[in-house]
Amino acid sequence: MEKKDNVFTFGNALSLYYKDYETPLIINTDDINQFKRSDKFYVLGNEFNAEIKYPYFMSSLYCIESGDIVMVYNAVELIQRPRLIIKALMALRKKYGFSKLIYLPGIGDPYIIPVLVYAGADLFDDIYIKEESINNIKYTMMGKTKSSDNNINDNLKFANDIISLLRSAIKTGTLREFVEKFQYSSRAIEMLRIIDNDYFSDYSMVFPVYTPYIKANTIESLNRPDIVSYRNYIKNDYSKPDVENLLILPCSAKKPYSKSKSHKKILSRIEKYRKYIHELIVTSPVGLVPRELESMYPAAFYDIPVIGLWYEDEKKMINDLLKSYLLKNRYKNIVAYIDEDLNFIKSSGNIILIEGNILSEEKLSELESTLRDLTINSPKMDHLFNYKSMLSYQFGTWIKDYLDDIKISRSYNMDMVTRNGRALFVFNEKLGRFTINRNGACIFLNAGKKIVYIDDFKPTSYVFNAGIKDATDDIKPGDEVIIVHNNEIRGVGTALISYRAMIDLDHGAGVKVR
Amino acid sequence: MEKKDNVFTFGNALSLYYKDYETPLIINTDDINQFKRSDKFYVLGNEFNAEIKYPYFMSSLYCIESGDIVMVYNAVELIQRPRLIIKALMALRKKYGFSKLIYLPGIGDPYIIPVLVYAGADLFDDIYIKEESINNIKYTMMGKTKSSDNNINDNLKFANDIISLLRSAIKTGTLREFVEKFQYSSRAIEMLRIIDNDYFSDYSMVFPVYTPYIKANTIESLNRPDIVSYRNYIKNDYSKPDVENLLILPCSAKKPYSKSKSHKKILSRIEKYRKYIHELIVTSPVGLVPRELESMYPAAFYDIPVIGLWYEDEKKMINDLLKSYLLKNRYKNIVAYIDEDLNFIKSSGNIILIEGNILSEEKLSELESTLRDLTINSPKMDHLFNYKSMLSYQFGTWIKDYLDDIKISRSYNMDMVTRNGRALFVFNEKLGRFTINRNGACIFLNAGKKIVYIDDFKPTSYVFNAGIKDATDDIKPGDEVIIVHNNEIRGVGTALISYRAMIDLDHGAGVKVR
Amino acid sequence: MINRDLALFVKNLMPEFENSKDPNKPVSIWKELDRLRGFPEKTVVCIFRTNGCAWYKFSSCSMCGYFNDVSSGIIDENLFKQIDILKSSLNGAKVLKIFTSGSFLDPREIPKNVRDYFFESFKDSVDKILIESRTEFIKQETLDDIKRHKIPLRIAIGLESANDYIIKYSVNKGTNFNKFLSAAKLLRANNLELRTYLILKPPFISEKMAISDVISSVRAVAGYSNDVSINPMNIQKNTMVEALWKRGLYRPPRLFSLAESLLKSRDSGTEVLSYPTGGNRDRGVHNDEFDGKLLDLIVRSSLNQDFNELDEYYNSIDKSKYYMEIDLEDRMIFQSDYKKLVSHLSESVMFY
Amino acid sequence: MINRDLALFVKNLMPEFENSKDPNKPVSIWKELDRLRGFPEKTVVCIFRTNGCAWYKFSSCSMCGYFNDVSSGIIDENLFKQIDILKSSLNGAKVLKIFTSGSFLDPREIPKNVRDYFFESFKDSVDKILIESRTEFIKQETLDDIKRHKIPLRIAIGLESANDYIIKYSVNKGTNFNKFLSAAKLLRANNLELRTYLILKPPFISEKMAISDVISSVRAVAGYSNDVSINPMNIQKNTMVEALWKRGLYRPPRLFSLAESLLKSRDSGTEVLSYPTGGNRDRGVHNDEFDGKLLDLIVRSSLNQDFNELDEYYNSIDKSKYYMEIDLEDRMIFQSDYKKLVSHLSESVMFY
Repeated sequence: MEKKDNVFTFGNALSLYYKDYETPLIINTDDINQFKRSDKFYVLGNEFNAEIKYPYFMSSLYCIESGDIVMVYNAVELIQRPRLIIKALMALRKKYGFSKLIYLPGIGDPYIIPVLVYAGADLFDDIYIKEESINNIKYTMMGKTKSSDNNINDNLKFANDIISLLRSAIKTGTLREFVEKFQYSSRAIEMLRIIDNDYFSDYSMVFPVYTPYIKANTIESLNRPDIVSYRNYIKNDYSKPDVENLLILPCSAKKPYSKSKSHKKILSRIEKYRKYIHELIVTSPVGLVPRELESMYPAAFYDIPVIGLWYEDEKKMINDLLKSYLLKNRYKNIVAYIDEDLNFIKSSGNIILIEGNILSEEKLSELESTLRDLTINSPKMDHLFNYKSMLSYQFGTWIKDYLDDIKISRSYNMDMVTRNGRALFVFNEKLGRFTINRNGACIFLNAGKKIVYIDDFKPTSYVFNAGIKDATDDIKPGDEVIIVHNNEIRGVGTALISYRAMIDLDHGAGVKVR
Repeated sequence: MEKKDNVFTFGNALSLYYKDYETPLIINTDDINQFKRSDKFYVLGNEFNAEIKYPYFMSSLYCIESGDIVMVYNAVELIQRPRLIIKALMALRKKYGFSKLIYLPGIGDPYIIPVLVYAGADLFDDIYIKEESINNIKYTMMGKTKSSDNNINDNLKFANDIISLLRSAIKTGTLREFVEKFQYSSRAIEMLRIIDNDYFSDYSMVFPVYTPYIKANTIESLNRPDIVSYRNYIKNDYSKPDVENLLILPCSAKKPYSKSKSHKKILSRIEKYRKYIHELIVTSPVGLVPRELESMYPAAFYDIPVIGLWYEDEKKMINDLLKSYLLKNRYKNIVAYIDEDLNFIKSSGNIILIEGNILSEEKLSELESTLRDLTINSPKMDHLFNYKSMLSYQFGTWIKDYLDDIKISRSYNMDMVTRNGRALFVFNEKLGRFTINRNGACIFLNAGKKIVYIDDFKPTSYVFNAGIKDATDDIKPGDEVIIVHNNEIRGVGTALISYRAMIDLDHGAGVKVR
Repeated sequence: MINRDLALFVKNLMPEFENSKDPNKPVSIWKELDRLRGFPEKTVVCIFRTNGCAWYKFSSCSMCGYFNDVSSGIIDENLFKQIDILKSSLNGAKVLKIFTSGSFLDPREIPKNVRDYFFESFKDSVDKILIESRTEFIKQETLDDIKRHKIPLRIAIGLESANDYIIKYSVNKGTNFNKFLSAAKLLRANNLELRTYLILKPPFISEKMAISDVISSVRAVAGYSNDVSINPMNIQKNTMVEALWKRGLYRPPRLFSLAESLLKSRDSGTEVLSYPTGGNRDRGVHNDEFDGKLLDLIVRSSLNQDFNELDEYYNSIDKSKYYMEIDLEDRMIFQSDYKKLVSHLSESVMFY
Repeated sequence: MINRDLALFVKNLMPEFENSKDPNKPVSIWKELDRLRGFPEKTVVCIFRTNGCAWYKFSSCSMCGYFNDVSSGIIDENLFKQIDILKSSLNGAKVLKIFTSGSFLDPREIPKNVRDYFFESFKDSVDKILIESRTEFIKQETLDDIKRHKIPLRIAIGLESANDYIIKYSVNKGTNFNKFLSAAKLLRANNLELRTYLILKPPFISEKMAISDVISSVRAVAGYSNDVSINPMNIQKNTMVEALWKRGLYRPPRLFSLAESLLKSRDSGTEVLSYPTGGNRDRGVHNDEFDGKLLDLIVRSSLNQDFNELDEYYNSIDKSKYYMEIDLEDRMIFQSDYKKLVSHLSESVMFY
């Protein structure tokens, strides 16, 4: 792909190279000013009328559009009440999708830009930065400071460095990380919390299905859309296997958990009982991880500072989730084998608690003998359960109806789901997800899921957005999709952007074809 | 003060200009290497033996000292377990105070340096940075990234920028803010949490008594030593006035609360009952603020992102504190006049709850009539209570025994505590603290509190550490102190550094004289 | 001529009147300097309490708060008494300025018999009177009627701006430049003097644009006006401008801008003056930093019609930051007290 | 000569022996190439299971894991059977290398009658034998005794380093360079050949220092040795080095360092060789990136005593990063697998 065809999204954020500029962008208003007339002005080539604009509090209006751009002209008013500006941004992205660039004039504070980009803003300008600079404010990695002179060039560089980091973050899928850790402004944090709390359902529709990593360093990590979506799945849609026993275990720093020293030690002790037992790992921020989902995203992709203390918010999240889980998924016996710091879970159900040093010989034999007793005459787990559960998680519970006669096989170090000797899905450990094999595509065509409809051509390495006619609204960036023309499967691949972006944009690639 | 005499502390962190170098510092190891011999090497002029050093896990040893420096030679081993390195740093600061510079070789990760400085490390080196640089790692404000070349100069600049920001942060009293918001490394966060949780009592001994501001953006802010100290005071030492009624109110963004629109509106409605009522503001992260402490630090100096939702940790902190408070401070009637988001406090005591829109006419009249009924025949508050309470908070409850016959007067817009027409204390609103007037100094001399003992000279603008013989161990940076020679009061002033630093250091200023 | 939404919004901000004030006393009477006869002299100013401006019935100007001084149910008897009080307060002054929170020539505010009583009361003791009126009340028959009294008159019209777009979308004056022109010509035809009021920095336009508007407005009216008074915005209670200002969406003009406007207008061919209300205060014309001397020089040069000292002082100040700031503000399509909003937002960021 | 703390630490890591292995069989027997007679040839190697090295009673060398191959309660009968098995495994080989996880010449490991049986068993079929011994068992009376059998012998001594400080504080060998020198001289006086083992990168010293130590050690022993074997560290079970390595506190030397050591020692006046154990694997000598060719060339040049091809290949590689890294590591007074610890720490930081 040449540079011109670069389009990346992360949630509502858009990074694109277009008409010789790249977004997000801080517009140099000298360029606007230069061609300004009394009645008109131009933003990146788009003509706007220079009319009097009334405030939102008088008119409940906030934007004008022209060409590629929709300008929130009174952004400086709206942002004084964070809920208003977020409401405007979410509404504009919902209305225009990715077909317009959203311009927020006059509020280009480099410490606040990241969350605004996350919320959907594409264009800023240098007015705010210049205003602060002529008042001798200097931007640094520790926040703002007062200096003895005008730091306009340094400050513009600082802001543009942030912008280019944001572009990278959108491309590399780490934008959420950046926004979460960029804790310089209380206003910015308020906005992030508002997005997470008030716009979860909208935002989770466009949030990537996987990101390179989750560094759950801040309390805001608990509310990441991908993690909340995961927990919602566990809470509302997950179904346990047909076994009677549940073993609750603590998490480990190493992922997947079963590769960790502690899990290895425990599992080797209880190896012979495992087929009668369902295992569930208790952790934060993802909450609960049924063993079979441990290699998937997000369970295998997060990292959290651990000092043996839990925050109350983590405890509540885990307890609430565990209670819902146990209410929906009934076991005859529940054993929790945990360190003492986790014993706050004991009230979540009728749990046999074995707490203490989980690596001590004493506790290990207590666990062993407990499980030995519980698993006598206990039913075994269906050997296909794990894969069915994983597929349901990734694609939705609807897929269970399409999984008759599947088999599991392993080749080239990869797990495959096959039918009649043909691979339907291949599990990619690096991504923590299945890829759809060409043979599996018909499942999706029949179910009407994860479909990108294209013009009449043969997709090769990429499907460009210009060739996309439509897409089902269950497609998020990173999703596996099938490529269809007139009810005919033309390929399989990975969505690079959300369904809305595929439909709205007319350049850049939408699907990486496999 | 000339540059040579600059000494600043913030908690365990030290910024000093000394022998032509300034700390914290990243040592250029080319300089060490250049003069290295097979048996000896020199660090900033201090000679060390180049002997074989065994790991901590074999020897339980970790440092060697020479001249000005104590070197944690196996820092790279210790930091793999954050508790170990923090233990070492806290132990070394406790043992050596500020008389030695602590050197952590080989772990100069610029994203981790801030918390290590906060923990007491003074010296780092460039080895780690060079090692990462030759592996093409590049440092940015968004974390590390892989680039196509060796970024050694950029990376050293990045690290040295962090160092100079740290120096500023120590000088300006904003180090805690910086460390708290620098959330790039989960290891760094673990270390901060360990310091807060395991070393509170040590660390709070050296933490400044006021800082320019508290931006409580992260959950770690809940555990700032100054805020925990404040809450401990409220929990353990605070005593209510002799009135029967308590009114609980929500906080406001504007500080002090009584200057906010919402408090102004409420207070003007209940003006005539206020003398029969004690007011208590519920908030986070400071927990509870009795009205009379609202202008003091930290109550008037914090700011927190607010979206109308409380974190569980905040709720628990507030409820626990309120319960303790009400157990110790008994009121006949407790009214809580709050927005609905605060109604989680209702279980903390026998509370008359008036909840809803606190600015609505309906609720205001409900409050008014409730208070009218409760305050009939109720005792009035002692008009000196507020000042006695403020003085107790700042200096300790011991001071109550020394406050007979005081009066309050106001002149030049400042509140003064006087006796026999002479000012003992003047309240400084900008700092949220009292200053000790010369006439008030004898109180401290008699009580043996907040005393800096100096050699025989007349202090003028600064008392330099070289002239300080001793200091009482209740002196933290920012504290009001009296300056004494041989039981004779020589002046009053503000401690610039902690008592330990005053005693240990033999250059730089220790007290700003008034 | 009217922007209905804007007009309605402004109207809604006007409070219900309370009749607590004494209808028999003028709102206030004071003395100040003016130069209605070509030289600075003591001038008595009186605001009569009337039933209010005709335009209030529909709306109000975006910056006008004079409706706060109005009572309902004022009858002729009350006005006679107010005139008597004014008469007894003259103390030998020879020049009068009369404000009515509306139009003196509006017969619904000042009925003809009151007007007659007024002129008769002062024709012997007073040499010059300034009265105010909206253009629609400047009719030949009214002029004929008042000329009968043979008192030298100057009639003040609040044009505010010669730009109809600004009058409609910013000031909400409910009139236009052509109407002003007709009225001005009629006055001239009747040998009556005209003072034209212009507003410096009406809402929703940038300060830079406001300066240029006021300068071009001076030029547009100079030929018809005996003098032009540039009135920098002063924020009055219950006005739309106050509502904006309270939300950080309006900043009164800087003293620099007023000085700039005066200095650039002084060669317009007529007298240009400014006696700012609330100068150097938050609600009035003020720089970011207090400048008593500049305000003083503005008033003095207006009175003396000698702008040299003002010019000299103004040029001696480093105004580079001022120019940059009004230029930055001008780049915004949406106007606000930008500096204040920037600092509100910026306060949320760590600062050391 | 001994650092008691270090010795005790190493001792504590040694496991309690379990007698589960068959005492009648050698630990293992295999064939490899060596050049004990001045040219590369097939050589049979045998490790006898014995009661173990005398030094194990007190401690062990920091890198030695041969105690894992030891049984307690081995009696002469067992050793006779092991010798018989070896004999039946020769398949015509003419050269033998015998390891005992200790000292062949230690009579508590290999009693005199076993030793006699051993030599008698092979004197007709074998032309050259290499045995190993600590210096303290190299005594004139023992040498007299073995010379009786008239088999050409090369005796291998693990000196490890000519630097007593390293021997004591790093290797924990329980001996010193002087004892080595006496033993070497005694061998020469008895016309017995000597192979000297040097360790490349014992623990606690930097790789750079290790290279320079091994090079200067080669020079120190060259005059007394028929050949010098540079043994790059190979991490064996239950050793102190393994304990370090598992914690990221030790990294085996890089292949570059071994090549560098060989190339810089080849002109020392004696044969210098290296047949690395575990080469190119985590526990053995390896570069950050796999380099099969370099390892192969090291072995081949050792066997052929022709280092030209190795030299050429080595010089063709860009080693600037290697030099920088070992230089950086050398700046640390405390040694570790620095790169690994850096990356552990660095992993905690956001990466994009």
